[in-house]
Amino acid sequence: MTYLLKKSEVNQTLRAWTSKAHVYAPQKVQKYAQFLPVGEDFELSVEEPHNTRFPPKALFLPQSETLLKYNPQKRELESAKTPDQPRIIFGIRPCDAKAVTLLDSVFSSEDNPDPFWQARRDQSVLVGLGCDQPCATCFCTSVESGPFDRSGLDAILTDLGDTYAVEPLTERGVSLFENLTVASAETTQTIQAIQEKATREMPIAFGREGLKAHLDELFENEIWEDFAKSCLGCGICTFLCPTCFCFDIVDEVRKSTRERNWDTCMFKVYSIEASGHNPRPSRRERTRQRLMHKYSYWLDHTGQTGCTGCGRCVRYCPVGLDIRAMVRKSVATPSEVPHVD
Amino acid sequence: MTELENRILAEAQRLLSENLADVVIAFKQADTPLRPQPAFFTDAEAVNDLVYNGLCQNNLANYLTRYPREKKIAMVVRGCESRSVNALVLENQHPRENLYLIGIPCEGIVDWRKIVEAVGEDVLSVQDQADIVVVRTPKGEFTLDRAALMHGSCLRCTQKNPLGTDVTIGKPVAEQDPHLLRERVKNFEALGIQTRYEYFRQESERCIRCYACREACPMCYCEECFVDHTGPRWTESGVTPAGMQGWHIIRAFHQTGRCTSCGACERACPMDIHMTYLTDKLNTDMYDKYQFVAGLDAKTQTPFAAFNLDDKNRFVAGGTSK
Amino acid sequence: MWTNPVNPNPYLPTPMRVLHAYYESTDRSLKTLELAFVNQQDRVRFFEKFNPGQFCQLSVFGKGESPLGVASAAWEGDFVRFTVQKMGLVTKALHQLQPGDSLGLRGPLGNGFPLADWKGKNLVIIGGGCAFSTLYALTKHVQHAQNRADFGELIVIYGARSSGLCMYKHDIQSWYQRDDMQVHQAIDVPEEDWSHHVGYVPDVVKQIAPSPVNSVAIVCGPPIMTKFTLPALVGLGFPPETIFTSLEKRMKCGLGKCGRCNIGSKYICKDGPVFSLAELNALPADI
Amino acid sequence: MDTAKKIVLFQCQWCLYAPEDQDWVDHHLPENVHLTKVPCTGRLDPLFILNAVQGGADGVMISGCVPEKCHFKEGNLSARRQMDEFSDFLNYVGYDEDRICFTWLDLQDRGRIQKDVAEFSKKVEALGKSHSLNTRSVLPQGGAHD
Repeated sequence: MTYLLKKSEVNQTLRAWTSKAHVYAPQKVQKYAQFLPVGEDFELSVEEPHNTRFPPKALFLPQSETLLKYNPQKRELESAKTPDQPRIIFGIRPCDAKAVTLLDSVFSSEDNPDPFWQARRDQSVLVGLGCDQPCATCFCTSVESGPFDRSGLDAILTDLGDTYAVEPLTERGVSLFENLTVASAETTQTIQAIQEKATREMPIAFGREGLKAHLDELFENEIWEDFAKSCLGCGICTFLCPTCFCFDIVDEVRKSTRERNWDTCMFKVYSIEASGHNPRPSRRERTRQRLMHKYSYWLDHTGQTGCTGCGRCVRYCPVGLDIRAMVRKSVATPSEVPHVD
Repeated sequence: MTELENRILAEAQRLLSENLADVVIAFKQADTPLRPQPAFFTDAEAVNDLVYNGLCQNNLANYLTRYPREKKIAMVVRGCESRSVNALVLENQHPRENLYLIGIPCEGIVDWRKIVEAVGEDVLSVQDQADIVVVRTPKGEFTLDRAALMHGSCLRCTQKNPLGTDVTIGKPVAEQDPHLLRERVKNFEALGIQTRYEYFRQESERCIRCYACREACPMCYCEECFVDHTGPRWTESGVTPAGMQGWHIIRAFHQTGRCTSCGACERACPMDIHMTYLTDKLNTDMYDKYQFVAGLDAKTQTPFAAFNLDDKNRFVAGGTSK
Repeated sequence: MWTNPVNPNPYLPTPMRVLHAYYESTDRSLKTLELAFVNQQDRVRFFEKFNPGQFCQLSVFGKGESPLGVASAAWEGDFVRFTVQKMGLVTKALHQLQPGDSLGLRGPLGNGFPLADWKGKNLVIIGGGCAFSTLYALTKHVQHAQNRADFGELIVIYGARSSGLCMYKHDIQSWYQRDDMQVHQAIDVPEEDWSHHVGYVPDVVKQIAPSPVNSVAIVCGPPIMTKFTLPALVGLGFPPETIFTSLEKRMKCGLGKCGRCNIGSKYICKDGPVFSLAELNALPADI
Repeated sequence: MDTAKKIVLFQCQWCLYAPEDQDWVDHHLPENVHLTKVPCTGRLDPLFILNAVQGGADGVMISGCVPEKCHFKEGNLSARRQMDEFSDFLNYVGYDEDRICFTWLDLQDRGRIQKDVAEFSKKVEALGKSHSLNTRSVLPQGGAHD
């Protein structure tokens, strides 16, 4: 069933939800949009044809998070509380929602689930907003996703001008959108046409056929040197990435807490060992690690590419390094398969 | 290819083919239209990729410290870059005799964010012409006024013409009023201490600690940055107010007498954090107190490397400041 | 509105207390800590999962955590032994601990040695430096009367830079009296009163030339030693599937989440730290 | 106690010539003054000052030797340049520079440290609690130490 939600009523709907859950929606910070809690006074910012600059993975894996506290009175460590508030995340783009499902394979793994991630996941309803006008830096269709990918979403919206078409996808999604007008069969067809057109018209950035095997063979190739030459070694691409999940654990003595902070394989200190040995001593190895992790190692773990094509790393790289072009150049580089002895 | 690009290209080819340089650091067109990429040409044949336009936003001097001292490096430098090179040579990062500077009088860097603000994020191509910038987007073509697109640092630039180059390509451009930097600082100081703190708090709050500002800065070449030091840990590592404010204060302060106001830090920042207003203050102070401007030559020591018995003295009885 | 079952926090260390703390080397760079569990249920949980070759994250609050291989076998008692080399912030703090002091432990982590697969095989245990600690745990495990019959011959080759850096001296000295095993100790340069081998471990291995027939070789040591010992074993005829080594990497979570110890599709903390040479050969050279 | 303004005193270990002055600083400082001894003012890193300020110091006092009497010859002179600029800079981002006080002590300044601390305390008292840059929670009583 598809429903219709007038854009003029969106704010009111979000505000009404705040009585039963924390509601997050993209709002303007300076000149960009970021997911922020919806309060009395807020302005929705979904006008740009793409996602927020700061990735919504932070709603599930905050950049800094307390894992445990040291209780000086009892002289022992106590676990930090897992969040227990229901949440509704409105306006998340399909690439970011899909990224969350990819991260589930890391943080909701059966052997060792992460309680903080798990608690946030279990209590969040994701209302996605499909992309009828994907941007030039987007490439979701090239990585097994699409502008209307439903992965991880409880409902998906399609922009119809002054109205959103609402397609609830799960029970939780259904429960959010009650008492709405049902879309006519004709409208439903229009919606489908919009979705198909957006998907169809997105150019394919690179072919994935045999990509993993090819990349694995290129491990020692000099292309990495080439990519790394201009790379600054900053953390923009990985911190803005919706699927990058590496973190560091540090003790904050003054706060008596042990915290985890996002970390990135692009930093030299990330992999340096106590002995001083660094398995990834230069930008060459670090750039390779980032790309290989996404396009090769993830496939071994989940069978899926660890990239959802959101394009943030492309848009914000200060030296214009484009991961799509990196993949394309890799594909164009013949691999000299090393002899196995 | 513009005439300027042709002349740079010819010079680069000459340097490589005559073995006068091991590498020529310049720009090439990147895969995204808004940001040409730093390029490292080692082969006269490959130089055809070279581009030069207002969108070349990186400070190429940043790459100098990646090469061993004996490498002969040729580099395209604008005013601020030539100052950075001087500052690096002064700090013994590369011998001047192993450098060949191809100077280009700079018309100012076009801030890609301002283009995005004007036409939206989807940009297909950009053409930087004398006074206008023509941007092609899926929505159509836009002609923008170049002056309105200049990056903030360039608006306050005091050194558009490169210094101490081996060759200069292009006509010298008129320098601007050198007091623009001071004016900005004085205006900010006039705001009152509460307002100043509030501004600083809001700016640093957006920091995601990606350290792009550090990595983009030619003067941030320390083997180990103070934020990465573990024994002792100097700042909180997380995105906490203490960590973020501490980072921005100390990062800027470490540039005292070294910063050449190129603005590369600000252009690299993914969260649009204003940072040059901090270094501008330090630069202004260095000039006002010690008549020092970083990078004008490769000989004059920075103020912090020296001292004088007649320095301003606030160490007085009873703790009276100033 | 929606409720969730709260999982236990896997980042929370279990409280431990130092039973014994003593220097292992004459230069005081190596210190052995024997730790007891504060809570009985933690002890039970630990030994249910423990297997030689596994490691733990020891934590000193305010300093952080450090991954260390377990140096004791389960039968030795209700304690866990670690030998700590003073390197960074955490290990320095660990060195300062005195009997009675408290600290935290997370573990056992990682896969440990595939003992079940090694049943009936001869074991060639080759260690160097402080990395010998997990091999010590393995040797202790095999030596126990209940386990000894599960394996064939037992050869231990242990090298250290100098006699002062040899660990577990008294115990290893007593191994020479055992008739169910062979011990070979080596130091890098000659010393007075040293009656065992002199030379680097790979050379000693070549000299001893253990037979690859129905054998597995287990190598743990500094990277440079491992690098030359593995080909030496291959040269002696050991197939890559029968050579095992334990990898070290910078680790944080120990649970395969923080991403740090990633090599190719493996996480050293979760899929390792013990790998066969055959497995290593399949991994990218990112070590 | 809560209302007393927190002052961090960085003292060059050579600047107090009279043993009774050093004894006073070591044992009889007012409770709201926290002492950190440094081998020379030249050892002061801006990070020391910043950590004090972030930790909630309402005032920072630096006491050192007068020019040409530095134990390490010139440490105090290079410190003067750096610290002067750093306090200007802190003022620029929003920490009142009146909260940073420098005092240079000479051989004949017997007993002056007490007076200076008292005067500065009074001044900080008048300025009130400092909120800017105070971002680091203070150590809980009995909490873990570095």
